[in-house]
Amino acid sequence: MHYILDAIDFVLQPWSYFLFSVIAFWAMIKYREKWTEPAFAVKLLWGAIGAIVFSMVYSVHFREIASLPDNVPIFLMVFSVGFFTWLSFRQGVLNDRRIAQGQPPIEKETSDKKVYVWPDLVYIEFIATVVAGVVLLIWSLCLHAPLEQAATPAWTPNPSKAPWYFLGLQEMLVYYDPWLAGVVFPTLIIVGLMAIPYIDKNPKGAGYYTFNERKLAIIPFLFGFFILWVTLIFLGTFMRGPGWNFFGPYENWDLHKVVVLNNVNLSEYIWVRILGIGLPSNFLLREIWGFLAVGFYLIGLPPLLTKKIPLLQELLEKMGVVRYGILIFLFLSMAALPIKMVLRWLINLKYIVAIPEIFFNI
Amino acid sequence: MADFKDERAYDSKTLTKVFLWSSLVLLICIIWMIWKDYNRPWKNYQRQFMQLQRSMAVDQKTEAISDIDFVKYKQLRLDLAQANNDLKSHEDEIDKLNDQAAKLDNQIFKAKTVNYQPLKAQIDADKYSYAEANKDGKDTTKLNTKIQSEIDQAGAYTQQLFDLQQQRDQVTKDLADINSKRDDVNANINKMLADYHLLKAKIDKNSFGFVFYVRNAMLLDFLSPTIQIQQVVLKNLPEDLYFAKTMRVDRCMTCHQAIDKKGFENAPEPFRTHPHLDLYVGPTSQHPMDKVGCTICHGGMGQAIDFTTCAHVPNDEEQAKLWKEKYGWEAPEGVQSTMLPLKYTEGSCLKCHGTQEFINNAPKLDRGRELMVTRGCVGCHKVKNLEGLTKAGPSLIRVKGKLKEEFVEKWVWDPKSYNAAARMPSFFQQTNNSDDEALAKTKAELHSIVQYLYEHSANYAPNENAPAGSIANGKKVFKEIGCLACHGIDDVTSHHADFAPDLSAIGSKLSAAFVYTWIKNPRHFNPDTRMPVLRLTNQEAADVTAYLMSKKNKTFDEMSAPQADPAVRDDLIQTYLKPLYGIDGAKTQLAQMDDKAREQYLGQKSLSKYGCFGCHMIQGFETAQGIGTELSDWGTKQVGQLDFGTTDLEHTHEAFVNAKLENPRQFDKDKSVAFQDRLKMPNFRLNPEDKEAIVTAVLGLTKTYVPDDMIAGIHGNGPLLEKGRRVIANFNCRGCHLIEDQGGRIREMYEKENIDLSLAPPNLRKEGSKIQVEWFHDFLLNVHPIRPWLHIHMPSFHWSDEDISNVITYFNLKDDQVYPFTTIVTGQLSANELTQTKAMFAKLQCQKCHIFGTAVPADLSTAAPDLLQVHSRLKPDWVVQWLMNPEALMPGARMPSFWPQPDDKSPVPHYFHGDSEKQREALRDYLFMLGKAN
Amino acid sequence: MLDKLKKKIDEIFAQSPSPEAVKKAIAEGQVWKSIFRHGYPDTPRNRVMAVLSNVFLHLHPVKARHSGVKMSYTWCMGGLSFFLFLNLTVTGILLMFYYRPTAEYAYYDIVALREHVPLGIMREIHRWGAHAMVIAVWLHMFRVFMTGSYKPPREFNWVIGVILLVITLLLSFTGYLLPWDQLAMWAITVGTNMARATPFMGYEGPGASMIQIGGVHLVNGGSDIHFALLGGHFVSEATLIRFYVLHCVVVPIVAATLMAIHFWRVRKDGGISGPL
Amino acid sequence: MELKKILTLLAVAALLTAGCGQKSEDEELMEAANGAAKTAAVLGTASVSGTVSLTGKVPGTALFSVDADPVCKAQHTGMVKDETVITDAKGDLKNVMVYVTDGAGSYPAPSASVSLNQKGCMYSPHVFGIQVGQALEIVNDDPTLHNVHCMAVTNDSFNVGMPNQGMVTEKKFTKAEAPVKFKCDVHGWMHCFAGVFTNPFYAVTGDDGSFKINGLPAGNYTLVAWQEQYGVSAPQTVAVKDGEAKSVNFTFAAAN
Repeated sequence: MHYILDAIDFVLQPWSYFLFSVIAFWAMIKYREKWTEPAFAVKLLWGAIGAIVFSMVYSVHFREIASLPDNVPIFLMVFSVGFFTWLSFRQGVLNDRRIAQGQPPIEKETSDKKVYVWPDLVYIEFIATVVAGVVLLIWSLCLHAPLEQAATPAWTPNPSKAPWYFLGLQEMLVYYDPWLAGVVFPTLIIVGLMAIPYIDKNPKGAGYYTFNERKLAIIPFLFGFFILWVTLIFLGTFMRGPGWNFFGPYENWDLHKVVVLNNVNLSEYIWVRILGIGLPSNFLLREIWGFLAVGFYLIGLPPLLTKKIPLLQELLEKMGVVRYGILIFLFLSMAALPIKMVLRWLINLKYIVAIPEIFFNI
Repeated sequence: MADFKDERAYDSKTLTKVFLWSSLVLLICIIWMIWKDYNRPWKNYQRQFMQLQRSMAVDQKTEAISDIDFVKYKQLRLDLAQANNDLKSHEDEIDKLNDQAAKLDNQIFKAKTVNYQPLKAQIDADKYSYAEANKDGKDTTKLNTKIQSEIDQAGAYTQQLFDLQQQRDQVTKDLADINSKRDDVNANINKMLADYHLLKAKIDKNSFGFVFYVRNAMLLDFLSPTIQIQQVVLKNLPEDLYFAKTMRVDRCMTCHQAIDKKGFENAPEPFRTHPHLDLYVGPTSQHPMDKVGCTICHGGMGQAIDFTTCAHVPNDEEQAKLWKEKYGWEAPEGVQSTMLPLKYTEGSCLKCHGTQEFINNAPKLDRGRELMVTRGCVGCHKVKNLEGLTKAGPSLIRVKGKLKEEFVEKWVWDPKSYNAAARMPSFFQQTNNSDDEALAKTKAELHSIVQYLYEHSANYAPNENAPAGSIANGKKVFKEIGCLACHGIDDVTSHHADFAPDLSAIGSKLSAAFVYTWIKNPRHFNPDTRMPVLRLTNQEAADVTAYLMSKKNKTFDEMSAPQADPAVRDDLIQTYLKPLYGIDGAKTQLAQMDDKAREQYLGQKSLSKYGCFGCHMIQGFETAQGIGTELSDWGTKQVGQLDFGTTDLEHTHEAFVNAKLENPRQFDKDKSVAFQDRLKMPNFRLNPEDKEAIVTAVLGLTKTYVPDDMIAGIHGNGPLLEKGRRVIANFNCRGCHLIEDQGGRIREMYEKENIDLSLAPPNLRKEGSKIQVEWFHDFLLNVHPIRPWLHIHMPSFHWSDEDISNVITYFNLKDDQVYPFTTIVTGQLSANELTQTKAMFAKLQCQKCHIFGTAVPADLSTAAPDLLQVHSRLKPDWVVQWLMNPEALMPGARMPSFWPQPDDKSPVPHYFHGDSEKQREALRDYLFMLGKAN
Repeated sequence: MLDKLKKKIDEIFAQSPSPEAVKKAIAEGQVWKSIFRHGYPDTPRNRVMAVLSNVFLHLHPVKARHSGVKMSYTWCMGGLSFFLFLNLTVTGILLMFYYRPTAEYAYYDIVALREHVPLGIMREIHRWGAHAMVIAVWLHMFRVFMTGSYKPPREFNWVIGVILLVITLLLSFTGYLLPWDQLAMWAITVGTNMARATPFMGYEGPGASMIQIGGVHLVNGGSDIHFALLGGHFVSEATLIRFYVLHCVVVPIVAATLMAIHFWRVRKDGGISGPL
Repeated sequence: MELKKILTLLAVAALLTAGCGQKSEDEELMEAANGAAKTAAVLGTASVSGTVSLTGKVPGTALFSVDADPVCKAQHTGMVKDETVITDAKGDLKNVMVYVTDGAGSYPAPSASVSLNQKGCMYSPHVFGIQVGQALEIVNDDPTLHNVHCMAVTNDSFNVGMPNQGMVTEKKFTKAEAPVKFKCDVHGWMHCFAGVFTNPFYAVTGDDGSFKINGLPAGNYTLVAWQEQYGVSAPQTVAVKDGEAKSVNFTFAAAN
C-alpha cells in the first residue's frame, strides 16, 4: 500500500498540484452536464470520502495532520463548497436546458407568487438554526479546541502557519514578496469583489442559477475562488511542512528536508546569463528589463489583447473604456499569480523586478 | 387549520416533523453537554477515595473497639447509671436551681438592656454635645453636671449587674456540683472512647448519604459541594511564562488525595501516600506541600486535572500500555512542561540544588553527576556547575615514559578488547565509521594521534630497582589496604569501584618498574595526580607490583596494532588543506611536508576533531575548549530542536539521551555525511544503571526560574560547606568514609564478604564536633594510623592548605560548630574526685580495649583508639556525649554504652552519688588530665 | 369508596372546559393580547400581524417570493451567518467573564476553561462557531454570486457584503491570538508580518525608505503600521490587549452596524432576489 | 459506562449507610464487649517435630584461643570449640532455628523472660528464639567486661557495656526479625543469634538435631530452618489437625 502513497507523494509537486487543479477546474466547467447528474455526483462524493478514509487508514502522517483540531474546518469547507458547487451547477444546468428550449428558469415559475413569511420562511429559519445548533454542539462536544503550550518567543514552531483561512495568502508569499502577497493582492481581491456589480453589466442571470448566460462572469470568479483560494488553503494545510517546504500529503514532515532553491532574478538572467555583461550598479538600470516587462504587462498587453481577441473587443464596446480598463487590470492582477508560479517552475525565476534596497521586489 | 387556500412553499406537517425531531436532538445534545460538564474523572477519584477512607476507618474502628478495656467500660456504664440514679433524689433541688437560673438570666438581660445600655448611649451622646458646646464657646456647666450624674448612675447599674452575675455564677456552680459525679463518669467514658468517636465521625464524613448526593448533585453542586478541586498556590515558586511570571498552582492533590496523608502507603494509585513523606510534601518535611508543591519536581501541568492534560509521562512501554487501558492516556502534546518519568524525577533536584556538590537524598542523580565527571562528559560538554574540574583521564604529558606506542594504538582502537571495564570510551569501529573506507581513515588518524602524543611527550624514567615481590601477598595487601576504594579489579567481585581505572589487565599496560615507582610515589610521575601515597614498605610495594603485573590480558597482548596506510593519511590531510589552499594548493602544501610533519599535522587535527584534550592533558591543547554541545539547560530544550535523524525513536528527551548514550553514532544512520563531519561522540559502554543515572542528571539540567531564596547551598554557610564537599568529591573520600551518612562504598565489600563492619573505614558523621581542629589539620597533613588494628589505611593525599582548611571548615560547620572551632573547655578534678574517677575508670575496664600509651591490649583485633591521645584529638563535649550513647553518634559503634538509656541502670552507681552526668564529665576530665600530664 | 372517587373525578373532568376552549381563553386573554397583539398566526391577518408586530421578525417582509424562500435557492447561508454571529456574541460574552487579557493570566484562564470552568465548552462552541461562520459567509457570497443577486438594484448591498466578509475574517483573526498559546502567537506573527511590508507605511515596504527628513527615516520599525497594530516590534502583551479590544469591542460594533445596513438593504432592494 | 458506575456506587452507599446508621453506639460497643473474650488467639494441640541434618562432608570443629583475656583463659583449658557448626556423629545439626513463616497468627508475649548468659566468655544459649514483647534478660556471669552489641536491623540496635559480674540488663523487641546477631566487641569470638517472632511456634535443635514445635492450632503452616552458616532452608509446608503430631525434616548441604 505504501507504494501507492509514495507514488502520490512523488507525483504531487507544487506545479503538478496546480496543474491538476486547473485540469479539474476545466473538467468541471466542460463536463458540467455530466457530473451534475445526481447519480454521478453521489459517485464523486463516495470517491472523495473514500480518498479521505483511504488516506486516514493508510497514512499515519495524514491522520495526524488531518486530526489536528484546527484542520477539521478544512474538511467542512471542502465538503460544503463541493456540495454547494454541485447544487448551484445542478440548478444552473437544469435552467440552461430550459432556457435552451425557450422556457424560463425554474425559479421563474414561482417567483411571481408570494408566500407569507410566517410560517414558510420563519419556520425554515428556525429549523436551520436548530440544526446548525445541533451540529455546532456535537462538534464542540466531540472535539476539544486546541491549546498548545503558552506563548513564548523563545522558540518558533516549525512550520508556523497563519490561521487556515489565510493560508492562501501565505502560499502566495512563496511567489511574491509580502508587500504584494500580503498587502496589494488582498486589497485588490477586496476591491475586485466590490467592483463586480459595476463591471458585470450582463443583465441576464439575475435571480436564478444559470451558467450559459453568465459564462464570462462565472469562470473567472470560480477560478479565483477555487484555484487561487480554496485549493491553496488545502495545499497550505496538508502539503506545507517545516520551513514551508512542500511535502506530499503522506510524506513525513522532516525538519531537515532540504529543497533546492536556486532562484534567479530576471536581471541576472538578462544581464549576466544572456548578455554576459554583469549587473549594472545603478538599480534602476539594473532592473530596467523588469520594469519593461511589468510595464508591458500592465500597459502594453491590454491594448494588444483587445486588438487580437474579438471577444475582448466586443466587451470593450459594450462596457466602455473605464469599466473595461478596470476589468482588464483586475484580470491581469489575478493572472499575475499563476504566471509567476509558472515562471518559477519553468525557469526558476525569483524576481522580475528586484530592488531589495527599497524593498521593491516583484 | 385555516379555512382559506393559500400559496405555500412547504408542507407544514413535514416542517413540523423536522422541527420536532431536530429540537429533540438539540435537547438531547444540551443534556449531553450538561452531563459531560458535570461528569469529570477527578470527581470519581474523590468518591473512590471516600470509599477507601471509609473502609479503612471501618477496619480501624473495629480495632479501636478491640482495644477498649471492656471490663472498665462496663464498670463505667454501671457508674453512670448509678450516678443518674443518685441524681433522681436531687430532682427538686435541680428544678429549683434551674428556675432560679432562668429568673436571674431574665434579670440580667433586663438590667443590661433597660438600664445600662441606654444610659451608656446617653452618656456618649452628651459627651459629644459637651465637646461641641465647648468648641462653640457655650456655657457647659449644666451639661457637665448632667454627665457626672449620669456616670454615677451608670456606676450603680454596673454594680447591680455585677451582683446579679455573681448570683448566676453561684447557681451554675451549684448545679455543676450536684451533677459532678455524672459528668466525671461521662468524661471518663468519652476519654476512653475518644478514638472510637473520632473514627465514627470519619466514617460518617465519608459516607454517601442523602446530604452528600444533594450537595454534589448535577446543577446543584455550585452551592456547597463536598467534591471539590484542591490546590496549592506557590507564591514563592512562580512559573516563568516569558512575558510575565505567574503563580504556580498545583492541583495534583485533587486526585492524589492521600499524597500527604500517612497510612495510604499501600493504597492503589492515585491514592498512594508520597513514598518519602519525611522529605517531601509532609508539613514538617524540608519540602512542604504549601511551599514546594508538586510540579517543580515532577513537572507536568499543575493546573490541569485530567489524566492526559496534566501531562503524565510513563516510565516505560509497559506503563504506557497500562495507562492507555486504564485512563485513556495519550502522549502529551503542546504542553508547557511534561512530567518526568518517575525514574528520572531526581533530576529535578538540580533546579534548586544545582550548585551543591551532592544531594544525598538523590543517590541516582548524585551518581549520574559523578559519572558525568569521572567518565569525562563534562570534558567535552559544558555543564553549569560542573566546570573547571579535574580531567577525567590520565595526563599524557609524559606518556612516552609510561606506555608503549603499540599499546596506545591497540588500546584506543578498541579499549574494551584490553579491558571490558575500562573507562576509556570507544571512538573507533562504531556504527558510522566501520565501512572499509572509514576504517582505513580512522586507522590513519589513530596512528597520527599516537605519533603526535609521543612527539609532544616529556621523558620519564621510573625506578628500576624494585625488589622481587610475592604475588600472593601483593594480592592480599591490594585487597586489604584500600586500593579497592577507587580501583576495580576482576579478582574482587564483592565491590567494584570506578573512581579510578580498573586494573584487571594492568600487567598488559604498564611496566613493573613504572607500577612500583607509581605505588611508592605517584607524584614522581605526575605531580598533579590525585592518587595518594599508601605508605607501603618497599617489600609491600614490590608485592603489589608483582600482583598487578600478573594481571595480564593475553588475547590483547597477542593482538597486533592497526596498520595505517600513508596514502589514506595524505588524503585526509588534503581534505583539511583543500578549503584553505584549493585542490592544487593542497597538493603543493602536502608535498612540502615530510613524513613526520604529515603525521604531526594529521595528529593535531584529529586530536582537535575528537576532543581528546577534554579528558587528557596534552601538550599543545592546554587551553582548548571542549567540542560538545553545552548541556546546561538541555532538559528544557524544545524536542523539535533535537536531531533525531532517521531513527524511529519516540520524540522525547529521555528517548534521545538514552539512545545517545546507548549508541551515540546512530543518529548518522542512513545519512550521507562527509567523513570528517560525522558524529564523534564515543561509545561509553555504560551499564543500564549508570546510563539511567546519567540520563537522570542530564534531564535535570533545565532552565527553570527559581527565586534565589529557594535555592539551596548559597545562603549562610552553604558556599563554605560546598567548598569542603568539592574536596571530598575530588579525592573520593566517600569511597571509604560515610560522610553525611552517604558513601562508604567500600563497605559493600565488607557486607558481602561478611567482614565485621567495625573493621571498615570510620563513619565521619560527627567529625566536626568530635575532632579538634589542630589535630585534624596535622593529621590530614601527616596521616598516621589511629586504629592500628585496621588493615585498611587512610592514605596520604597530596592536599593543598586550601583543601585541608575547606574540609575542616566543612566538617565543623556541618556539625554547627562555632568559628574558629577551637574552644576547648574541661573541668578540673579535686583530689577526692580524682580518686573516685580512677576507681571508676578501673571498674569500667576501659583498658580492656583501649590502647593506653604504650599499654596495648592483648587482642589487637578488638582494640580501640589510644586514650592518651584524647586530650589532643577529641573535643571535650563530644567525649561526654560519646560516653553517654555511642550508638547515637555512630550507628554500629563497638563502644558500648555504660549508662543505658532511658532506664539508668548504671554499672557504677556509687561514684559521684550516682550522678551519671557527673561521672561522664569526670571521666572526660581525667582523660584530658592524663594526656596533658604525659 | 373508590367508585365514588372515580365518579367525582369524572365529574370534575366533565365540568372542565375543552382544550380548545382553554387555548381560546388564553389566546384571547388580556395577557396574551398585550404581548402578541394578534391571535395564533393561522389566518392571513394574524400571519401579517405576527411578522409586523414582532421586533425580531419585522426584518422580514410580510410576504416573500415563493422561489426565494426555497432552501435550494438561498441555502439559508445568510441566515446561518447571522445565527452564528449571535451565537458567537453570546458565548463570547460568557467567555469574557473568565478571561483576562494579560500575559500572566490569559493562557491559564483558557486552561481553566478546558479543565474545570462550568460549561467551559463555550470556548469550543465559540471557536468552532467562528470557523463555521467564516465558511458560512464564503458560501453566502458564493450563492449570491451564482444567482447573480448582486445585479441592480443590489450592487451596493453586495459591496457591504464584501466588507462584512472582511470583517468576519478580521474577527476570527483577532480572536485567534487570545488563547495566548504558541499556535495563537505564531499564527498572528505570521499573519501580521505582512503589515511590515505595506508600501510606504511599513518599514520593510517599498517606498518607506524614501520617506525621510534629513536622512532620518520617518517610517521605521518603531513607527510603522506593523508597530501600531502590535503595540510593539513583536507580538507581545501589548498586542494581546490590542487584539482583545479589537475583537470584543471595535470589530463587533462595526460588524453589527454593517449588518443592520445589510439587512435593511435586503428589504429595500426588493427582498430575496428572483428572476424578473 | 460512567453513569452505570455511579448508580452502582449509589446503591452500595445507600445500603452501607442504612446498615450502619441503624446500630447505636451502645449496641455496637456492648456487642463487642461480649465478644471480646472470644477473639484472643488460642494455642492449639497439634505439634510438628523433626530433625535437621547436614549432608555432604561434615566440617571438622574449629578451635580458637581465648587467651587474650586472662579471665576467659582461666575458665577454659586450652582451645575452645567454635559453635558455628555443631553436628553429632550422624551429621545432625545443633543450634538450628526452625520457625513458622506463614500460617500462624499473632500471640501475646508470655510473661516469662528469656535469659542470655555470658559465661566463660561464651554466650549461652548460642541460638534462641523470643517473642515480640517478651523480656530478654542478659546476664554477665564473668568477672570481666562484656558488652552486648545487638546488631538488629528492623528492631532498634543497642550496645550495652556490662563491666560487673552478675550485672543484668533487660531488653524487649518490638518487631519480628530473624536472625538478630549479638556480639561482644571486647571478645572478638563471642557472638550468638536470636530470632524474634510474633508467635510461639519456633524451636532450636538440640544436640541430636531434633526440634519440636508444640501448641499449633489446626491449619496449614510454612516452616523454615535457619542455620548460622548455611542460612535459610527451603520452606516446607505442613497441614495439621487438632491433636495431630507431624514430622518435618530439614537438611542443609555442606559446602565441599
